[in-house]
Amino acid sequence: MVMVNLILILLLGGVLAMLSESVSENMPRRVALVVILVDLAYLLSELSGMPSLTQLQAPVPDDPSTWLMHFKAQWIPAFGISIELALDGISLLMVLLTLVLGAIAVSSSWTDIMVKQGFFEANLLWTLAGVLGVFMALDLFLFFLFWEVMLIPMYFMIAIWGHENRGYAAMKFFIFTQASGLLMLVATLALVTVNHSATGEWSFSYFDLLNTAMTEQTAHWLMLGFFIAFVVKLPAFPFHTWLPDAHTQAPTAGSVILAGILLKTGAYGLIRFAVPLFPDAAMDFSFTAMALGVAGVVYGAVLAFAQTDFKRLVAYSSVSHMGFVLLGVYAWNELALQGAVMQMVAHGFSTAALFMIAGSLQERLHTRDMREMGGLWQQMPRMGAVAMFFVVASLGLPGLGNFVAEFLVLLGLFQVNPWMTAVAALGLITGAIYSLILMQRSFQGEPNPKLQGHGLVDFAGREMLTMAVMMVALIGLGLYPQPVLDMAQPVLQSLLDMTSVEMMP
Amino acid sequence: MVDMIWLVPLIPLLSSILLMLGSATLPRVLIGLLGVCSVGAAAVLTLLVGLEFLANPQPFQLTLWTWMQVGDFSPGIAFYFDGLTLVMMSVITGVGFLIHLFSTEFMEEDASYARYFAYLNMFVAAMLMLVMAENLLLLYLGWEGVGVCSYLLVGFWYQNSANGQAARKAFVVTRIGDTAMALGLLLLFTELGTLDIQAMMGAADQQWQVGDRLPLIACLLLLGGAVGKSAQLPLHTWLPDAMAGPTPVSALIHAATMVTAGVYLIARTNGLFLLAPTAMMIVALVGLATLLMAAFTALMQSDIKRILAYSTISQIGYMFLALGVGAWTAGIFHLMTHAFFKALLFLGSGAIIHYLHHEHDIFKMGGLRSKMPVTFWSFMIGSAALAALPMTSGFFSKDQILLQAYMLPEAGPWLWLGGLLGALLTAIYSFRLVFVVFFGEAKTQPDGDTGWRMALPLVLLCGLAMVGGYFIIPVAEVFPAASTEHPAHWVEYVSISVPLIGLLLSYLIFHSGQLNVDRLVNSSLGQSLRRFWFSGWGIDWLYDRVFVRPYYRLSGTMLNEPIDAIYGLIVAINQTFNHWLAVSQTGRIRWYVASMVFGLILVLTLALQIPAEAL
Amino acid sequence: MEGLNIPLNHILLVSTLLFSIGMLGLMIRRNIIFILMSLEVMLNAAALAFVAAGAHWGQPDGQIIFMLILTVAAAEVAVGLGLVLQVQRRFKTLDMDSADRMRG
Amino acid sequence: MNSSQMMALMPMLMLSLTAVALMIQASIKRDQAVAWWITGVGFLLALWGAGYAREFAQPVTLLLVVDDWGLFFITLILVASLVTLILSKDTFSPEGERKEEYYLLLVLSVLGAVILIQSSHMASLLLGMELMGVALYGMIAFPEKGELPLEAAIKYLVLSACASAMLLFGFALIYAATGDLSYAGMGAKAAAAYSREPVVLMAGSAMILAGLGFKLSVVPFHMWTPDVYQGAPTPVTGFLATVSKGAVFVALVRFYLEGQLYQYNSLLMALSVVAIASMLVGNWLALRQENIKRLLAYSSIAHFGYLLIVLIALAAAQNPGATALIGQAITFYLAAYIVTTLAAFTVLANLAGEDDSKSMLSAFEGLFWRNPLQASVLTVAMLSFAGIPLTAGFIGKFYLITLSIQSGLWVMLTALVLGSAIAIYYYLRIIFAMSKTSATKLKAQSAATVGSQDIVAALLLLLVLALGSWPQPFIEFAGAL
Repeated sequence: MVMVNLILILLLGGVLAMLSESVSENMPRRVALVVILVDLAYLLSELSGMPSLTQLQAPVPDDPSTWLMHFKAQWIPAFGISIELALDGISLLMVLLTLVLGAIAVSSSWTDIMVKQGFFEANLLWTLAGVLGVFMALDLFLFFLFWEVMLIPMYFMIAIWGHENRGYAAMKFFIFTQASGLLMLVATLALVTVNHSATGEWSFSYFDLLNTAMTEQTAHWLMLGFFIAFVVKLPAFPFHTWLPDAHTQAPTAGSVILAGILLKTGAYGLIRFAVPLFPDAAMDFSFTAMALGVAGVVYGAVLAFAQTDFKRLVAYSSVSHMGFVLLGVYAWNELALQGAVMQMVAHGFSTAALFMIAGSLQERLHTRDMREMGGLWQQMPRMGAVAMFFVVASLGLPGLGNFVAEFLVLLGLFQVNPWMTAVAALGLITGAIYSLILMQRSFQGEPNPKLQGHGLVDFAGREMLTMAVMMVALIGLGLYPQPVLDMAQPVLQSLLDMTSVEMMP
Repeated sequence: MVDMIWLVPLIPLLSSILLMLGSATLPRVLIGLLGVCSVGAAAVLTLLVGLEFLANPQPFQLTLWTWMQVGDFSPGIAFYFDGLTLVMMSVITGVGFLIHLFSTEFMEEDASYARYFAYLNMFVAAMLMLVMAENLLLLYLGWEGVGVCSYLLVGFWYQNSANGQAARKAFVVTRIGDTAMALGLLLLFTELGTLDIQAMMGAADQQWQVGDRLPLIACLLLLGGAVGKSAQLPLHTWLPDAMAGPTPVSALIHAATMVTAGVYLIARTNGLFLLAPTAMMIVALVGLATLLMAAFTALMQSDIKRILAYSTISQIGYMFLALGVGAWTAGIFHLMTHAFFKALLFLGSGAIIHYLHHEHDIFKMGGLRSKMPVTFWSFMIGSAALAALPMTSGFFSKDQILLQAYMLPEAGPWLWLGGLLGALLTAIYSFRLVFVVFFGEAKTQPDGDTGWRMALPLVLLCGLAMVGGYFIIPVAEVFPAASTEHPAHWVEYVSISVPLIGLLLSYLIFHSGQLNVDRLVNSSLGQSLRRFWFSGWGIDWLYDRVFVRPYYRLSGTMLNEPIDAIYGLIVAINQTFNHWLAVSQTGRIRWYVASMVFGLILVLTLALQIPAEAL
Repeated sequence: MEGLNIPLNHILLVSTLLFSIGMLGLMIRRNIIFILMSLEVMLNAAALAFVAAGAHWGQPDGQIIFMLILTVAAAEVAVGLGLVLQVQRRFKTLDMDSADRMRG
Repeated sequence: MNSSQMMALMPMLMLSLTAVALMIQASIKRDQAVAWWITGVGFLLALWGAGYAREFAQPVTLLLVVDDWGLFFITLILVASLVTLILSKDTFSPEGERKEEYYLLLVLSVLGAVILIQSSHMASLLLGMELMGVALYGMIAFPEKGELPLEAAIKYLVLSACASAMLLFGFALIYAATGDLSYAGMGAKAAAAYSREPVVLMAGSAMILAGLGFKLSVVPFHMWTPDVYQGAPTPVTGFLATVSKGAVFVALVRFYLEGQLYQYNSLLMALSVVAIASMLVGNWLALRQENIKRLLAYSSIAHFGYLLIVLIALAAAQNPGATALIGQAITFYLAAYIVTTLAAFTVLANLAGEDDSKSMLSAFEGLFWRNPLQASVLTVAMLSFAGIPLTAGFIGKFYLITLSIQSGLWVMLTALVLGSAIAIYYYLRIIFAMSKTSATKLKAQSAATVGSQDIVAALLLLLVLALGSWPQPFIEFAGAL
């Protein structure tokens, strides 16, 4: 029930935020922030009653009772569909990330939403609710539902409050994810049908479907359905082209949520569903998947370098970073998987922060074009320093979270395929190139004469506080990632055990 | 006391953070104090720890916490302390302290005083992490940390995009090496199951035979990192450009400490390199090639800092040569002495630049001997040590390297000869600098000579550059024992005399003018050689054509997302269908009826596909 | 019915022919009156087929349906002619090709 | 015919009575409001009748069959007719006093639909369809102003009559082959007829499919759809899209099932081609359509293409479980489609009325800020059409996909997925237009009072959402039919 409440709080909070607009223009954002914090506090208070999180019991994938939390209620018994939510280490991590970044997202759009604030914050909260659902749903029908429904408020956020080219971007985003979602729906239903014809029972429960027996060919096709849906969201090369547009056009909070959280649903889906449901097929496919990952790493980095739009550059860097996640997942060993999970968390913070900086610049300069910037450090040293921090984080400076993630991925990948690792490592170099050019074009270099005397306002209290949270998080992840690793470890271990048992001849 | 070594990097780090947070509010005096004293405190701590260690030279390690644990992979935030560490720490904190002190005066008028010291302190902290790391991953942390600090400091005056360009070049070029090194780490962990340096070398010893393929690959990957950081061929191009940073930065990072990290890395993992003789030979050859290339180039430069930069590249080449021939101790010894005299030279040049209104061209200086006596003597001593004139610190270290190189079977004498040629060139270009800048007629007027905060470090470094050669570094336990054989005496005499010949030549050419080389220089061959050497053997040009521009072009042409074209095509196809179908909706009944008739025929045709057996 | 034993298929063929003629008329005629006439031909083709089939099976059903079709055709034409009046009044023409305001 | 059979025909009786009452009323005093009320009461009575008749479910003579399934659809179309009635009030009251014939036509058309739904014989099918159709011509052409309704009516009349002729001719051929006019009789004798006269039988079936396909507007019999949708008064369009199409589809299913047409591979092939063409062509046509009424016309083409999958799946259904699923699928999809379409046309009727320019996409810009309720209803309707979860349309699509998978109809499935993917674009365009903020300057509508239409819209909205988010009761209900 806790999990249902978590989602309900956000849903109702959204309604409340919308209504609160009638109280005052600025009310909705406060309401939204409070709602998210309440949700977070509620989750933490419920967790505090649990056995120490660092000694999580290894959840047996097909035995819900071993999970941290489990909730099941009948919904559409005719098809064996139930409201089944469950929480294990990885979902918990993702849920925490979602809530923290959600609060940050609210803060990031504190001042730049001018119209319909109530509806905006409502959409934001509903998106978060959908994402929480995705991370917790273990009924495949319910999962699909959340998967699709979270897009609608996100769509509105881009379409209504986005920048100049928002219509195109929102449409592209929605069509890409919906069309690929259709494939997942087909694959889900096919899987259920296979299970139905084998057992005579309809069931959408993850736990029932895990050990569905099917022919190699069937498994391959179904796996592909899931895979495509997830890598479109991830996004992986060559399905990434919606991302630069969506990220660039979304309002700051939208970009933060997109990059910080929504992309992770794709990675989560791969770890939770695409591989465990079809272990053999996934392993057969791993080379292709990893090749796509490597291609994404390099391709994203090369394209990021060419961009003149601040947000677009960051968006392409996401493509590059998420390539590492794909690599980590399909290397499918503990090191690489831990790396992938780390990357999900660390990238969430580093990219969210960069998008916030982009948003702040847009708010101040009314442009994202870096050719119009230059030498901003002079007028806004604090923002410059903060930007520098996140830039070096994103290029993988050891001591910060992203490094731990990328290194673990590479380490795990090396054991599987050294040559691919070598190519992926190019991402470290190309990553440095685009990251630094970002700093150079915006904050360093000759100050743009047009901006002189504009009275640009440096980061102040609220912004610095938000940034500080993320900085501390990244440093913590970089120097002592163990809590995160420990949370994910039992889950990953049991997934690995399960797939290795199944893969035995 | 030894348990406190974690404080050594922590103090500068904290100071750095404090400076960043308080950059806008702290008074300048406090900023300077904080910056200098933190390093000073680190130096004192190092001294205390060092004394204790010397009394009881037992290597020890200290684990603060486990960095991350994933399966068998559990690198710690852990320090390892032995003689080598001590030497490095002493150099870093000692020289670092002097340079910080120097900086308080050098940077006095800069608006971003606090930012400068914050970066500089952070650098010291990162460098300390590098040398104190117990495992390669932590070493990598320090390694990248110093890289970032170097980037920040080279591009310190960010308003000039040339500086930013230089800073990015420094970072990216070294990052190429770092990536190789990272791959080396992956290989080592995958094969040996640990990144703890000592344990790893032990495991390597057991698992691998001398001459195996895997240690060779691993060593070459590590070497990749080392040549990047230490500005050796082929990744040296960043260092001359990195002179864009403030001069004390060049002294600290690009002469005394960071650039020698590659030397440290190879020395630290000597157990691995010993398993791969081919790699050792490559190290030696890289060193030799670099030292000659850089020496020739230094001879042609006119920018005082570029001369010193190439000279640094060249000197590190010597260190690599030493490592390659197995003269571990000599290599590290040269590292230390080089830190002294090169820091001295850089700080001296800093003083000149500071008081000469940021003039860099040596041919616009001249006659500074009387105007800036402290600086002059610093340069005299520094150059003497650089040229390895007898009894200076450089003499002892370089001499050892050359002699041990000579002892190497087969290739030894050739390496020695190459090293000698380098020594000759070194003497020529270092005294060329002295003669041109300090003798002859005065072309510009300095604002005065150094204040005490500049003078004190110079004087102290002068002393170190003179007597550093008599230090005994406590690294006997770290490295395998060197052979005690000595080459024939004539070899030694030749080695000693070559720098003197160089000095003489330099005097004749650049001071007394008795040896006129104009004709030689102005001949067409001389001209093209000159240009070739001046450009650093055209390597920058080559890289620009082969890597930089193609990358720009590649990313430029892909700017508009080639992949999106595929999706664009899908959209276009759908639009085409839409268009033609919409056109078909003519609005006329007759046409609609025709469509129905067509449909009827279609349906009839399909429905009448009756299987033959039914007919 | 002796002596008048025409095979069913022949009548079906004739009615198919009639049907096709009606359809052809629909396709080539532009005047609404002729279009309605063509429709009538088509409906009657079907009616003919019913009658013939009824006769073939010896059932009254075919003829009943024939009656129904007559009624239906009458109703269609009645409404159709009503619309024709309107068409003439508002469009000032009976050419149906001119009624193409809606398209695309 | 005994009294129990009479009771079974209660909805029909009620509607007939209403028609009579309307005529009597017209002869006494012509009054639109009264006619409106009479019609409303008539529909309600018929609704009651539909419930009442459940207890007397049985075949009534050869012509009609009264069963739960049919009664459910009767209920559904009566609801749709009620909505149409409510929407018609505003549409036709400006037409002046003497317009109560419209209500008579409406009642007759509904009566036709009811007969159609319950038909089990060629004759009743013909009567039902013609009654419904001829009344519809009148309804379409009803407005006196403007040329579009007239044009639409004449087009519909000519083409519909042509389709009826095809249908009749098809039946004649089948009758010639089998000698029976009731569906069941045809089915029983078809096997023998097939071995004797396969060409005649198949040609007949194909022509029937073509004739019914016209009413369902599947490709290539679809061309009339956009013109009629656009030209007809909006409530009538809604009526046409829901009642007419729904009733015809039910009749098609009955005929198809009883006649056991699913046994013939060549027919299935024809159906498949038509279905695939409809899914793709319909969506392509809608892609860049600017007029929302036309857009909905095209989208309905695609939706009936989807629905045809069910008929094809029937051939592959091997066990009773699968057949039951197919029954549910038809019921659910059709119900979802009808409800969603009603919701969409309710909004259209409210906002666009009979002004053609107001049904252009551009007229809907910024609707969210001007009229949030109507915009929400339209949004949900579009999402439901697009098959987004939590809406009725999603469950419908869920059924179709499951069926395709179960029956191994991979080609159909591919077309379904492709079509749905294309469709997202144009449904989303409408939503995007409504969310445009640049149009917020437009004055908020002075609809301070909540009209009956708002209530209808809100109820339909809830229904769409309820069917989508809590489908279990309905699934059970549909399963029991």
